Amino acid sequence: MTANNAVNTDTVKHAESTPELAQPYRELGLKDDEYQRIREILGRRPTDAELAMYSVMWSEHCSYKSSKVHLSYFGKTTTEQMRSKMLAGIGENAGVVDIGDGWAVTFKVESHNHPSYVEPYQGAATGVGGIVRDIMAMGARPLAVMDSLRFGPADAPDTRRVLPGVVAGVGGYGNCLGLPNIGGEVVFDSTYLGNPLVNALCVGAMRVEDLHLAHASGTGNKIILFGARTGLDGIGGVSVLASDTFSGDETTAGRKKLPSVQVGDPFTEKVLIECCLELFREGIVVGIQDLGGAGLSCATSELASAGDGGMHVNLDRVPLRAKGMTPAEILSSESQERMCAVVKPSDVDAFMKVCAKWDVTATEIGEVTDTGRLVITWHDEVVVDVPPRTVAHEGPVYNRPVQRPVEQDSLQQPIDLARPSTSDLRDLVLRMVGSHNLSSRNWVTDQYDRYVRGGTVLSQPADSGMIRIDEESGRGVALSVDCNGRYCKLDPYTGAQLALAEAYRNVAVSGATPVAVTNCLNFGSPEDPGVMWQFEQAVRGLADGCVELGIPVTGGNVSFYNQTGTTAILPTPVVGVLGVIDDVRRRIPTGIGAEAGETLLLLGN
Amino acid sequence: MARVVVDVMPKPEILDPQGQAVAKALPRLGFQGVTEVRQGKRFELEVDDSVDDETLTKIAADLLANTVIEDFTVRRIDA
Amino acid sequence: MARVVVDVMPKPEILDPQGQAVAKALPRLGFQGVTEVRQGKRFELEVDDSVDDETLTKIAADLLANTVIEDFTVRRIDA
Amino acid sequence: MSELASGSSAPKIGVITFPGTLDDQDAARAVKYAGAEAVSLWHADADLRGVDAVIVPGGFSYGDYLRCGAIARFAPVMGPVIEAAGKGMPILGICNGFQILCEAGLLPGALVRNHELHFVCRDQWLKVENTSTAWSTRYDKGAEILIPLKSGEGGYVAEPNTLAELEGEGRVVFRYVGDNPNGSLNNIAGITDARGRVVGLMPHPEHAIDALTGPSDDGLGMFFSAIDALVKA
Ligand SMILES: Nc1ncnc2c1ncn2[C@@H]1O[C@H](COP(=O)(O)OP(=O)(O)O)[C@@H](O)[C@H]1O
Repeated sequence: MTANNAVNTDTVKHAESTPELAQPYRELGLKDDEYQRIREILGRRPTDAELAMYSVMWSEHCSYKSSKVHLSYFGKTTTEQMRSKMLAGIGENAGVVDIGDGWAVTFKVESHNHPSYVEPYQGAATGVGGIVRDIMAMGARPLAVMDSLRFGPADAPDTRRVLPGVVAGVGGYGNCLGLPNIGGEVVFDSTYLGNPLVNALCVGAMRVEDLHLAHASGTGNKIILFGARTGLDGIGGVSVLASDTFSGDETTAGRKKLPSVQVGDPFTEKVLIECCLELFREGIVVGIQDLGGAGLSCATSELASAGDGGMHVNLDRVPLRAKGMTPAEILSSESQERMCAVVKPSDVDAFMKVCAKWDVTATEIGEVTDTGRLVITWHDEVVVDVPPRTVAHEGPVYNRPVQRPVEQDSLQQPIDLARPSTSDLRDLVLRMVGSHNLSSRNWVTDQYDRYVRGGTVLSQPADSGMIRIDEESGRGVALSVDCNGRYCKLDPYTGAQLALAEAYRNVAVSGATPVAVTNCLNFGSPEDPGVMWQFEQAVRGLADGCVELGIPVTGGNVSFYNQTGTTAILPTPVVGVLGVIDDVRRRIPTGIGAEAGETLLLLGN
Repeated sequence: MARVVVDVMPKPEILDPQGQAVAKALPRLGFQGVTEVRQGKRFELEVDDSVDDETLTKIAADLLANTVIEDFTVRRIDA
Repeated sequence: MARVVVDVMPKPEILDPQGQAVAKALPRLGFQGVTEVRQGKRFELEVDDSVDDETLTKIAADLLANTVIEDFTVRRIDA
Repeated sequence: MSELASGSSAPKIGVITFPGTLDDQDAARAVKYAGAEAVSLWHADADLRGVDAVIVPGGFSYGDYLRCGAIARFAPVMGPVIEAAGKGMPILGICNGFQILCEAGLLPGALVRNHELHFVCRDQWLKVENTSTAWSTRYDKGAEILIPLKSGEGGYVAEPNTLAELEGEGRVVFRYVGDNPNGSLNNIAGITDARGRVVGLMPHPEHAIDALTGPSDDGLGMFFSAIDALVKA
């Protein structure tokens, strides 16, 4: 078996000697010119493993190739003043802000929309798992989660499949990790019927001096992969490599039908959190990177790219869960609950000891080199030899056509709305009370543990979630996530600002001072100029709104291709605002009329 | 009346955290020699004779198993 | 190497909320004629030939089943 | 000064951490709020570190895979816990801890999946039925207390004989008031062993020690009760 694999493996040497070999790059989602660029970068055709790496890292999801030119507007509009409390911003695993008293807080929202449609429970669960690992990678202890959800009409049969699964998955994973769920949203609209949105937020905290940015520096430092074993999870696309290259080999060809469903294991992740925190506490890691969407491809190229040298990885060392995996498959596997660490040689023993204490599998898979190249070997043959920046940071960038949709004008047509009469009002109120979008969220929130960790001071039904960070002083943070997609459809610029304003208000009314913003921009296809217009408008609206309010966007996530056929979802830029409160005992709970004689004031006009 | 057993198991390539947890626990409890454990579900149904095999398969595929991640088998048992 | 199947079912007198939920859901989905459903667990083990039946029974009784509320059966399957 | 097994002035109450335990810090906080010293106990050490009482806290030990508590009950630390229970040491199992104590045979019966088949997190009223256990003397008989409940497998079941015995001997300590949240037989929320020293319950008293972070401070009574029992002993 092993020998067989070695013979079949597409090595760099083999690639050099077979320049004309046709490669299934289109099936992997690469365009002709993108493939040509890879050939230019390498000065030869890529190997299967390299092709797998580039294709996944240059995908929209990982490279932000359609959104980059627009997202840069956030950076351009963020002033020094706004930046003053920001310890890490866009580009890191998650944004970090200084909240005072030596505390740093990190938070981020991420989407897991498509997987949650395919397999609602596991899709939502692994969505929570992924965002929590992002927070861990910063050196922080994850403290709470939130979830912002969009479904089709509540009474549609497919919603009955998707919604219970998603809610059970968010709860199943978060509850088992021991992270209180402190808020979120549930919205129903027919545009989400074939494309629900599952956006998960995680917030964590650390001492300012414990902030860790992931990078592979220091020649000779070791690369250690730890956590779960690597299996055939989520690598549906890459299996075309196996079948095309080795047509006739039944075992590999059969993999084409693999479901790309990852199953989450929250227990392994919980243990991984405790293990990582102990590693950070002991000071025995240079940097840690989580393995997210693009698995080892992403972790190795990003670590190397952010470092100062190169990296050598021996793929044979990676602990596998499935038999006969190819290098391309190992590199692209999306198996969950894995992390990659850079460790000084003198700390490796101590590192392994901590992992053993927590019963976490840890394997040295490579080291930092001074070659400036990411070199990956398999059975002593080189299967990847690339400049890491070209994989991780220098992917294609598109200036997609942007065009205001013609129907936008008709959406804006003022319609003469008759003033409702008193009897109409009664009907209207009844209709509103009965609508799914305004109904109680208890069916959802009752499935989430809001008490664990003992630091939750506000959660449902409050306008924002609030947790205590410092038990001595009572210092804490408040968070709210909001978006109204219908407003954004009418006017994406103002709609994004309304989302920001709503989250800002929700945080402010709880008694906290808003300090930072994160976002998850859910849109249709970037290849549709109308969608790109919505996107551009929403980004500008959000950024300009942030300038107005004086708080920075510290990070976020873009999810494109949310559409059914050619119908895009409502533009849904979910905005999360983080606020700080000196003492959570001074929080302001939601609700009026707790005491007789209270005065009700309406602010604003 | 017939008794029907439906076995539902995680697909071979799909992660099975439960089975894995059991496999890891066994050596700690002093049981050696179990190299793999997979955990699934077993359903025992009592059905009228009017229910045909096709219906049983549909029940298993639609309700008892999640065919995205699980395989199932249906068999009738002599009562 | 042998393959062993351990079936674990809730004891007849013990409440089985999962089985009951399935039984209730079936008529709603248009499936008639299923009069009872019980849900249990199925374990598939790969064991070295050195592992004897007594050990297997102990594994089932001590770990895989909670004999306060569950019954189990152990059987070897030809590989 | 009282004679504590630990020999110290404030009672020492151990809190066990298994892989996957979640509410250990919260249980330790509650112990401190009540005025005792919290000592953390590690699952892999068969050592109770001289404590006077033990709390088996909530969470998802070993992911609750297989069955809740099924794997944890074999942990090395459980040996001395079972031994100490035999000698009358006060032991409290909360949620997953309750499940572990049942799996370990320190308490009868078992906990099964909630009747509605999903996790339930809510503020739950409980009626205190037995005020003579090591963990409930601070309550008035019949008092109603508000404690968070958060579990997916909280339905208490036992064979009819066991159930009759529990009821006959007054060993149901807490009962759910109002809607039964999980299908528990006889609305049972918590029970005790024959000597009234080992108590297990599904709701979380450690999340009800302060109106800032919980629905009430009704849970503190359990920790005060244990301290009373230890100081009197
Ligand atoms: N998916 C969810 N996850 C967690 N909490 C949620 C979710 N959806 C709603 N909530 C919480 O339930 C409460 C009520 O939600 P909602 O009806 O949307 O409130 P509002 O209309 O005031 O924004 C809020 O505290 C909110 O944070």
